[in-house]
Amino acid sequence: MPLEKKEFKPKIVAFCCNWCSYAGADLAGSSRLTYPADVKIIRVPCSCRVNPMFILRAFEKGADGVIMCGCHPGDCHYSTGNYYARRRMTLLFSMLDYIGVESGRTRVEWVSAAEGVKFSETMNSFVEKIYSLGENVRLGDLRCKN
Amino acid sequence: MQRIGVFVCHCGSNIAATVDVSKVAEMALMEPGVAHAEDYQYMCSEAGQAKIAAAIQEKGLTGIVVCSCSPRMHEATFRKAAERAGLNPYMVEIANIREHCSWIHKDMEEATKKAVILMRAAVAKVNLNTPLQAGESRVTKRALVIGGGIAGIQTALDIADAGYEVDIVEKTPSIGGRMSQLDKTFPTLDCSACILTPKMVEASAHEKITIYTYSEVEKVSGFVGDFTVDIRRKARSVDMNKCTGCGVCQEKCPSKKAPSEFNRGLNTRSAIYTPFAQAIPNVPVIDREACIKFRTGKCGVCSKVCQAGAIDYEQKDEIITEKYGAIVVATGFDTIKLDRYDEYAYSQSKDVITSLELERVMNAAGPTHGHLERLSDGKAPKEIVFIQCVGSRCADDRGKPYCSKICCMYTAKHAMLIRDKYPDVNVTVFYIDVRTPGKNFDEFYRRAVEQYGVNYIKGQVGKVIPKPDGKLLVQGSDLLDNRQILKEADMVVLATAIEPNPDVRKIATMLTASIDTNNFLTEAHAKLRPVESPTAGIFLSGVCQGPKDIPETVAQAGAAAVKAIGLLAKDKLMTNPCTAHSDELLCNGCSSCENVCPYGAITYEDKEVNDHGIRETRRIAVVNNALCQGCGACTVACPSGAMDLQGFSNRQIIAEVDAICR
Amino acid sequence: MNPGKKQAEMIREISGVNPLKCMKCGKCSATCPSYNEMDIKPHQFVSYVVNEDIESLINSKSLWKCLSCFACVERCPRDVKPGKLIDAARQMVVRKKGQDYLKADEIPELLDPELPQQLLVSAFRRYRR
Amino acid sequence: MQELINRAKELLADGTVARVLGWKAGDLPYNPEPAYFETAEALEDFVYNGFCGANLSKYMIEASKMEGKTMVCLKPCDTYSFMQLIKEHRVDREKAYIAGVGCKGKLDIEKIRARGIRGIESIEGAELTDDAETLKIQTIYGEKSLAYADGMLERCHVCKGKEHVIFDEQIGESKETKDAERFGEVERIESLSPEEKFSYFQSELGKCIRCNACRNVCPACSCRKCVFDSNKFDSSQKANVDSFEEKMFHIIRAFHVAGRCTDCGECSRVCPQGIPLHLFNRKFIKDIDELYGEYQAGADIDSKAPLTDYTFEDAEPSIVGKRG
Repeated sequence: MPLEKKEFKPKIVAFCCNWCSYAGADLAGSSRLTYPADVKIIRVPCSCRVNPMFILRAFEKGADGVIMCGCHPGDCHYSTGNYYARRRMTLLFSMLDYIGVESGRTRVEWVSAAEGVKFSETMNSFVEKIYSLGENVRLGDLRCKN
Repeated sequence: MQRIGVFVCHCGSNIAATVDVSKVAEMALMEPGVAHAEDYQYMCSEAGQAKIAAAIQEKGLTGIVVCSCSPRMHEATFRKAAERAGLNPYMVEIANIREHCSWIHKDMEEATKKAVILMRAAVAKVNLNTPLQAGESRVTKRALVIGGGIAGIQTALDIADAGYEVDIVEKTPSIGGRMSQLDKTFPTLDCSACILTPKMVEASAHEKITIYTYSEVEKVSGFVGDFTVDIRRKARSVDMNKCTGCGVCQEKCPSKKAPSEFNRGLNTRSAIYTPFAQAIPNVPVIDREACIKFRTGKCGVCSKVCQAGAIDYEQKDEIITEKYGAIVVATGFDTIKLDRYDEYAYSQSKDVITSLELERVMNAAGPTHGHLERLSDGKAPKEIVFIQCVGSRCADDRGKPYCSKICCMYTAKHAMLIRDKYPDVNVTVFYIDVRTPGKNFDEFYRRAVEQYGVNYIKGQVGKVIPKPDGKLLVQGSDLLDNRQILKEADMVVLATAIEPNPDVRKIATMLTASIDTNNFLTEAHAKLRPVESPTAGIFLSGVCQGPKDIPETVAQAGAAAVKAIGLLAKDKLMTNPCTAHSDELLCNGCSSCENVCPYGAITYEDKEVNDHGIRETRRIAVVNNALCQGCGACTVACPSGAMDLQGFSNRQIIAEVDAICR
Repeated sequence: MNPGKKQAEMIREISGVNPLKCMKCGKCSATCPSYNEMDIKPHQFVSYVVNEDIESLINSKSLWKCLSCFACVERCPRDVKPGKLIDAARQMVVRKKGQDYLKADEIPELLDPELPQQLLVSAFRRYRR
Repeated sequence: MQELINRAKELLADGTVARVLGWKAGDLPYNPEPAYFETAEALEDFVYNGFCGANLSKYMIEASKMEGKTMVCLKPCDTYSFMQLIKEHRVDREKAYIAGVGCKGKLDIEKIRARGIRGIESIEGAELTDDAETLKIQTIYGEKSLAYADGMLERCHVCKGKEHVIFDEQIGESKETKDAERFGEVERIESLSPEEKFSYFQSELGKCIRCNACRNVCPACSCRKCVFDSNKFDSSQKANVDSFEEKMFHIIRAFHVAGRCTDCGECSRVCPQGIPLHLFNRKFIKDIDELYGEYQAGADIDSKAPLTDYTFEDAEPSIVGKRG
């Protein structure tokens, strides 16, 4: 029997802040704006709740891409949360890039509650990017000793 | 170990058409901790809720997962249902398999797979949920209304009539807003001032209403029920208590060259001024930039002529701090700037004006004392062209993508009024669509055409060319006749798009109220909560939420007032128990969390702890649960993981991540 | 695929314009200096593309009456740019005749010093892809 | 060194301090270790030479809880760590008598060994007072010599400067040792292709045995309980359960100290596997400097740490990958 080539179905985790991006995702839903089912959303109160450990944990457990969405800078429900998140994620992503993880696997996008279209477009383009990058093997096998 | 019940909703066919709901329920039974799973047509219905209650009681469930629509929709419903059945409401988690799944995926197998994963994540989370108790916070029985236009006035009156104190903060020297600038109103052609002024007087005379004009909101802190607001009362340079409003100062003021804001810069006013005759309060303001005394130190005429001795050049801005339970935003609108619409020659010809400017031209108190005349040479126009949708419905960045909603009707009004008063003037309206949804609106527009002979042409104007003889050449198209039109006009009126008052951005940021890409404030729900901001305790009144006419504004103002009253009527509010807390055995006392808390909710205490037998006094972070809003910024700033957020704990989120990546 | 559909798609591709964005306001026709010479008016270009009747467009007088002044492109409130549509149709005809556009490198030697700069720019506008 | 011992004896004698925190000679000429000295007699074992690389500031967390003051010997770079610990309320300034000791660069025994110098019996020229530019090393194979600079720790080649940012008194002279670019190595790695970067870190981190030496020595890693030891994140496992662990550990460790790390270089000095762990921290420092303005942790007491601060115009995370 020929070996069946397993179709690549990426695992993509999306952290969405409750006030803007989660609502934006809801709006995308009620507007029937489709995006691939590979994306699974985790609701957090604010983008500043997203600990870099969550993102690394996702990669550790086999995620192929992690995206974080929050309110637009200046519009944070908690005034300043996304400003902190922005710095944290910039540094984290830069570190991942530094150790050779493709920067396309991580993304931050600001999506307001009114931007259902943007949410769906963002997810479509992110998923497309992950498909083009393929399976995330690097983060899994750093310790494969030669 | 938890005993978890999983309830999968069909939502009629909304979910069931794309997600195999019974499969989701079946898979749920294989998850750790799940003791019960079922699916039902409408979980949010009374019968659905009864099923949840029955399962909680019969199976002794300690937590439940409802796979249904967005938690933003029914989380509260299911929490209440659980609570009635004796379960702590925070032992409920929602798996959003409608908005995030069935509505966006078409393939049943794929959608079902995803729904199962979302269910698993929710089950994994609920396994780690702990019962939480909501605290209580008090409600300050006073409301703040930002903006003193018709929306703000109406909201304030309604709240005050219900017996609560209301403060209005208005940026300009008088309340009245845009409506005070209008001449007549559609569709009944009432005189705007005649219906607005009594409301202004009523507001100023109301014992429960305090009006701060020439004032701005400077700082907002706190939260629903307990906002603290700093209001800057700008220096008026006139003592409000002494001024009698006689107006002599304005007459004698030698500096009369400042453009009149009220008349849209079409004429000038004195440096000491009240914006218009019916201004409330009837106390003038010195425009320090225009005032000779302030510019050169010499003059002081107003002080000399003021018999009441009310002029006070030394007056300084004053900050008032007041507490409020509710805040209503009623900041209104302005017309967009036309500097990027060169083709309409607005900046080249004085005879190309906006509709709001036409209101002033037609008004007896306006720059032409109500005579319809060309602003360039004062001649009576014979041919007037109205251009619709200037800057509205624009896909490019010059204008606004939305319909400004009021232009079709006010243009019909203008056209009708002109034809009525000056039957020899020809009026042509270039339109794209005439939009008249509203009571008596289409009838009104038809009257303009049928009774008053206004010439409506379907087609946009491409260009307005000022001619050397002072006339304006209007180049438009008639799409129905399929011809290009070249028309000479004496006056062109632009139905300029409206946009939210630019200050609203600053205010929204202070209030942490969300705002959309067009700077309109976002409502909590587009259909079901149209006058509330998603930020608790903030309500929306008038055009700050979206374009609307006067009757709609007044209706919304009343609705916002009712929502505010509903809040103020409560003595206490339940606070969100999903707040941060620090594990005192792990806390380093490093202050990282304190530095990122937007609410100042974290303080440090020297506390004696018993760390596995070691007793010592440590500097430990303490969270004030009434102030904490649960954003979680501190939890990430904390290097040791001592700070965690109830309801969204590190372990809960990690459990969700693990479930999704499994 | 019927030829009209294919052509319409080509026009959309060459012009980069989505004709469905049109709200039929007519500002393009209002603004067009060659309006009277045209048999198909600028605002109608859009519906010809939408209706996939490219043959009529290609055979119209308008195709060669358009000055490529781009007033309609500049002023279109919906970013539909009828001028680009007609330009694309013209491109199709030109390409069909086997007269593909010039390479930039070939231009200098073809230049006549007397040639007005504006003509050159206008030609570029017209014939660039 | 004698000056330092004399001063320590004085301070102990007049009761200013209850103990001295310094280094005592180890069993080999190049492995002095941190030690407390409570009497004049005990100070006989006190050493301060080129091998005293250990940053003693972290010990002050515990010393702050002891009775009386502690005289602590801090090299210029160590004072940054101490200042940072004050900022984080981890040490008590009042409990410390800071002897700002001079420094002419600290030595790295691994570098000396890498020169093929083995079987070391004694080393001359490592004393602070020695003017010699060369180390004379007696080995069982005979005398060897090595330029001082060639035996120096990497961190000393990129020294932050020989100024103590906090001290009660300064003892001993310092000598400038900076002769390399601080971010040179980081830049080199940044310029690699993703594959090269990855294989570089794969081979380096592949050596990690998760001994936690880096964590234990790090003054910024001073949490009462490390997240990797608590159950707060379901991340507590010392042994590497899966291959991802080490990488996650080092990234998280670097992230947790980002904006707080003074770049003291202790992590790399103590790593038994010779992993250049400072390259993680220094990458964060470089990014912070470039994106949010130059920031040196521990340089002062009031500035806001980069990760608990923001500006409205901060770069978007998408800048990663766009930068050259």
